[in-house]
Amino acid sequence: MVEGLLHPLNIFIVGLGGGFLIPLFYRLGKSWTAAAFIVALAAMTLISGYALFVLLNGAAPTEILTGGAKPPYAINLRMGLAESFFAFSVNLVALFGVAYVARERYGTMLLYLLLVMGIQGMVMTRDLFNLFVFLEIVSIATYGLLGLRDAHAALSATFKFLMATVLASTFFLIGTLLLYATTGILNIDELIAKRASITGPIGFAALIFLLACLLLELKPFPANGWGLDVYETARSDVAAMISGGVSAGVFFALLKLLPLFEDQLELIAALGAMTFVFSNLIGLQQTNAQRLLGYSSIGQMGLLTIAAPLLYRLNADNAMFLVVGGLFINHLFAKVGLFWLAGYVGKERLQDWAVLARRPGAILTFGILIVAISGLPPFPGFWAKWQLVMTLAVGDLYVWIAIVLVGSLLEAAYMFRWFGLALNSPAEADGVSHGQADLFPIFGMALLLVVSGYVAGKLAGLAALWAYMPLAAGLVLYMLARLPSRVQYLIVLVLVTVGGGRLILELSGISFLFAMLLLAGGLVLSIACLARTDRRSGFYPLLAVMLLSLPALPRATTSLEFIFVWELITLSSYFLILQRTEAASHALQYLLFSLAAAFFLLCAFAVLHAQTGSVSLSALRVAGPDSAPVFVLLAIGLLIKAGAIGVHVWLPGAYAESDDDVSALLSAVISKVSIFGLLVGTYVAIRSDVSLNLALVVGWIGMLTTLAGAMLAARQDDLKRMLAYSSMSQLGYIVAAIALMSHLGWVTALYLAANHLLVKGILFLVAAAIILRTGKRSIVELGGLAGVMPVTFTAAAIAIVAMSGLPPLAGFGGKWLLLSAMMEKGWYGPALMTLLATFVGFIYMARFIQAIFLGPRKAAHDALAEAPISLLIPQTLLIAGIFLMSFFPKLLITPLSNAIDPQFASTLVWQGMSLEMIYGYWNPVPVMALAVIASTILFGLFWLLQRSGWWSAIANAEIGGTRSSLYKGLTTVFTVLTPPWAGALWGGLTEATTSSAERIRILYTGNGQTYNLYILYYFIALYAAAGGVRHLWAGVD
Amino acid sequence: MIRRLSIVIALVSFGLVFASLVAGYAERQSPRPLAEGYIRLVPQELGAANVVTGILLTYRAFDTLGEVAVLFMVAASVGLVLGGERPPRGVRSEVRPDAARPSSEIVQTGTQILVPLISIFAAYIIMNGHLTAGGGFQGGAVIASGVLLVLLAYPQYQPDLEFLGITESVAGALFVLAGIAGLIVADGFLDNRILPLGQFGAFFSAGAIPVLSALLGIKVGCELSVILERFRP
Amino acid sequence: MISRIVLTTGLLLVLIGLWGMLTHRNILRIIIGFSLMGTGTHIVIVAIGYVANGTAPIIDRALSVSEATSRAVDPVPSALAVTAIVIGMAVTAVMLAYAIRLYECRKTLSIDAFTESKW
Amino acid sequence: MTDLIGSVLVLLGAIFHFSAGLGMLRMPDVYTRMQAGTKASTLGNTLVLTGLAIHHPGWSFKLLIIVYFVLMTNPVSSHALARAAHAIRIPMAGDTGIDALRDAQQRVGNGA
Repeated sequence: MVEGLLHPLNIFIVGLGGGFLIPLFYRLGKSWTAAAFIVALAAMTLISGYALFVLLNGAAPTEILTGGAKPPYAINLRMGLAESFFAFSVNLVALFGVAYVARERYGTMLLYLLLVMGIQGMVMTRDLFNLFVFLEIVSIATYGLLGLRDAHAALSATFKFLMATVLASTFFLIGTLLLYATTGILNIDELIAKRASITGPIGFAALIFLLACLLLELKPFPANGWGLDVYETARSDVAAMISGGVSAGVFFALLKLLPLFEDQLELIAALGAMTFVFSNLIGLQQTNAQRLLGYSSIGQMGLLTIAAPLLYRLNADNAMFLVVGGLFINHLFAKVGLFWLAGYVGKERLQDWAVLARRPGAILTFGILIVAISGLPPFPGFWAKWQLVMTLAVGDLYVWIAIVLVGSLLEAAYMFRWFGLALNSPAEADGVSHGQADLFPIFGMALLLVVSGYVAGKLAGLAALWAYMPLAAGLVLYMLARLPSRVQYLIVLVLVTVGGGRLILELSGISFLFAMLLLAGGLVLSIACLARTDRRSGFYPLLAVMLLSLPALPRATTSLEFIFVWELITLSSYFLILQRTEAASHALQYLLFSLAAAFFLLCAFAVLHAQTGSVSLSALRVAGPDSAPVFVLLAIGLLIKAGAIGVHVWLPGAYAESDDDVSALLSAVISKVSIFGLLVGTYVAIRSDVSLNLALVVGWIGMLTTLAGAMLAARQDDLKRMLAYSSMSQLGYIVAAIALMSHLGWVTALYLAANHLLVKGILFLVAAAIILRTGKRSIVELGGLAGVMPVTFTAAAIAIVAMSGLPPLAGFGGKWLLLSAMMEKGWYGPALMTLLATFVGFIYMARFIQAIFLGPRKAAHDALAEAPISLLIPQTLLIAGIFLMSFFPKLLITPLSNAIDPQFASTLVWQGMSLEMIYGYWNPVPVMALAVIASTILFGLFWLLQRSGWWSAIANAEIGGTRSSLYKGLTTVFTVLTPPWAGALWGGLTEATTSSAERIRILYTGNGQTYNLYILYYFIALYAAAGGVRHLWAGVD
Repeated sequence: MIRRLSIVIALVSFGLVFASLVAGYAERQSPRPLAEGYIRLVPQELGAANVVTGILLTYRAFDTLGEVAVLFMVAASVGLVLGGERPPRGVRSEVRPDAARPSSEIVQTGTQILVPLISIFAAYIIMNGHLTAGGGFQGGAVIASGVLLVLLAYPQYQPDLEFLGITESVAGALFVLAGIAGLIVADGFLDNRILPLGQFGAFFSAGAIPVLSALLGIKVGCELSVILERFRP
Repeated sequence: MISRIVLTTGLLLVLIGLWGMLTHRNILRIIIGFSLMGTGTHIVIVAIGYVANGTAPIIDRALSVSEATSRAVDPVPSALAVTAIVIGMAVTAVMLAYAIRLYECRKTLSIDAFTESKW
Repeated sequence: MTDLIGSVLVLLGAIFHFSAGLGMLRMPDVYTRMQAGTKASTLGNTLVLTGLAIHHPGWSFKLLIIVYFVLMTNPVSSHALARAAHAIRIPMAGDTGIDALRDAQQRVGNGA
């Protein structure tokens, strides 16, 4: 009985019967109509859901026969796994969409119901002509629903849409007929079975006509202006159904017919690629929300059109479900949610979306949808793209990988730009146009994305729950967002300590050390956020996610886990930067470079996967000598993330413009993530000579970065920018140290990394304190703060000494190690650069201390208080760390050395030079004692001078004297030496991208006839590209 | 000019493709196997003399149901599009008085003569669909032409939209019900053998096909009439 | 031969419809172009169904059951034609409805007046 | 013999149809084209159908009905069309002398 009631055929009985009866229910009353409508939709959802459930449990696909006869005489339909999946997800979305439709006139409900049924018909039918009928049902329902918007532009757009789709469906009809003329078959299964008999000019033309229609219905570039116009002007829920539902039906039809097009698979993928890249490119230039979503929709369909034929050609049946299914539901849920959100907000221009800024719930949902649509974790699109890239790599289809990733990057660019705009300037908040109730379906979509993301993750192979720990912590914090911020921070602390502790306990070696470093550093620096007492909506959940994903990165054992956590770190830090709305453009830059970096890593892992057949990170250690491409890709990605010279343009903005406590975290802790990546990734270089040579290149890049960073820092007047460039400079040392590819180099790298974490943490907190107390960021406006903020000054001084590489503090040890390691490898050039950079470093560091803390104090700053305790505590802890490292270097060096030992002992790069030997030259304790005595004396002198009032005279003399002109001269040199080529390059690239987008946009003239002409040419191009010209000549003969 | 030229080039290209089709087409000397099967099966299994109707109302009845849905949706769509924010009907005749211009005597008289004829013809077409050329769609269209004539001859005439709507809905629902009956009584959804096949070639034969034809005819007639009515200014 | 002539006619009609649809600026004429294209397609359907020396696939005095399989034309395209015609009519009706609305908005039927959304 | 008569009638009908087509192309305005189309094609249809009836006497009754139908519909529809054209003031050819319908309407208008 249950079986009978839930038979898939009943979808159509319910749909059609319900549709026909709705006018009758209308006579009974409006609420009856709505009730019947909802019951019918719910029934369809239930039936398809049950089918999916049964099929997932291993049942055979259900054949639906009609007319009391078997195919090919009668029309048959099929409910298989893929069908039920598509049907169920579309139904689910439609059911949520009821919220917007059930209040309309009954005609709307009727069309909506039949539309949903028609989509499922397209999905399930196995008869070509029946497919045409369902296509028309869907089209006509769409035409009717589009009439809901009365605006003039909407009517015009609908007419263009009509013209185009009628032409396309005529193609389908002609194709079907010609296919019947050649084969005498309409049943799809039989057609596929007899694929070989579809030959000759008629058979060929038939296939091309069919293909052209299906592609055109997916709105391919450039024959898609009509689709965009409708996306732009239609009522948002209707646009949502077109984007999610109708496209789903058409795409499934294409998927179903793919075996027929086996000679055109590459062509289909190429057309999809064109659509994917170009629509995302033009999307960059959009200012209208719905049109932007239109471009994105079309792009997503393009992506699906790339994926499906390529995977089909590769016979990757296992990957097919995850990739196509994942990309599809990701697009469906996210895009439908975004369209609904557009309806809820009711603002056309992207700038006006700032009205959302004060609605945390809506913003969270918006964020989830944006992240999902960009194909980032933890949503299905991410897993699907990962699987897609891996599968394509196995098939050696690297160009396609590049296309997919470039398009994804473009899409992320405009999506996140939009998100930034929504957070921006909530000055005039004249409210959204709809009530809160309209938000619930959108929440539903976000929830579905989360659930489906988890399932897809399992399918992709990420079964480990620990990877979700950061997100779970974020969720807990989000639910507790009403608590006072200090309580929230306490919870963060507890969660991160407990969770991070659990993550760390399972680690050993370098991973353990790094996880420890990242976790401890993150925790200590996060204390600084207590200095802020205002309400920071979303801050603590994000903080929890970030702090927990830091130690999770070393925990990753597969490339999938690695990328997953990597993206979590990227996203959480992006959103943290975005906490300061003024930083939106810098945050976007940060995100895009980080994503590009992640894509390079993804490519590297894909190549590795293709070479070794493994997704385990340990494959990096055993990769063979031909792994040079892996190394190059990894190096590029990680250097981007580390802010190496040339790709450093994101760094100053992100570090300097974010909130002060976030800056500290970014610069001190998150930057180490790329260092860890380099340590993990450079294993592959060990086994091939090419890669070792490439490592030298990386080393040079590192040193150039150091030098350039130092020079740029010396030129800055902005406190935080100076520190940001200083970070860049310091990271350069570390990169160079890793690139040494020797035991000593790596010990140095880790040592430097730890040192930099401590030092830069202190300095950014010092900057935070100064900005907090003075409100100034330019060091020119500061001065003499040592008197009013002595503790801060002391901390800054210690940090500067430790960073500059002066004895006695840890920096000196680091430099010593680095120079030794370079000499050991014979890298004399880089060693020279190290010295030079150290000298330049002295200049900006001296300037930092001198200009801020020494010199005359501005009158306004006389009454300043010391930094708040919440900033001083982390500084003190970090100073303790510095002293620990300085006095007992072996405490750190020994475990470092031991952790690294096994890697190099087997690789023969280790040349037997004992660390003790090198390190033995320098015994820190006496040097330290001397230094302490000296500095005590100096400090005493300084104190006496200040007391006696002579100080200001000396300081004034200093400012006006030689030091200043020396500085000026040097900065002139630095300016010459660091021409803004990188900025010009990236600016030029951006400019070129946007201007080409602007130029391509001219295709869309807005004229319906022109669009139809494009469609004709699209067909002609398809025909010619598929090799139809030979048939033409055959015809002439 | 460029535009013209590009249109010409596009059409010439299409012409070439079409020419290749014509050149490649060979006239069938005998029906295709599928067609042959239908020609054998329809009289034998369904008891319908008109093979096309047999196909339409049983083997491909799912398509037919889809078409009915299409027409039904067109009525609703046109209603949505034209019924939007425009002034209600009563008001409009004042705004545009010429819309209600009476038709001439010739048209009215012609209508009086023709409408009965058209109706009878429609009924004939519908009810003989299983025997000769004809069927529900064709008959429904003829009914609608009669309605169109009435609308032309008597511009003031208001068809009872509510009645048409209800009839249409009921006919559609009955069609689906007949399909379900096929599922229960006969071999599957939309199987026409829920009624006895009767004597081949007789008026009451071919199972439920005449009934389905009638339902279709009524439904299509109503739908087209509603669409026509919606198009009236 | 016959089917080739019919096929040519149908395809020509499709071309004429396309020409009309692309060159005329008046929306009503464009719709007529679409209708012509549709009609051309229906004629193509008929052409494809034709079997040499065939007659209508209706079993009556003129066509006995036994000779039907050899003398009748293909009934499938005829069945498809019915559906295609109904769908074509449906689409035309919707197009006309939109044409009326467009005319009400702008008091013109020129397609050049309806290019609001672009880029 | 009957075959011959029938064929001649069909041919005659075809000639009238041809002239109808010619008239549609050559006539100067809507009204004259309309009348050419209607008159010639009505007669042409009738002739063709009569010719067919002579060919196939068994079809006579059905053909008669069709003739009746053509005679009823063709003139009525073209009348309605022409009136509609007149009502929306589609201009007549330049050398048209008399517009009886307008005159009649004016008379009615003046009288009232």
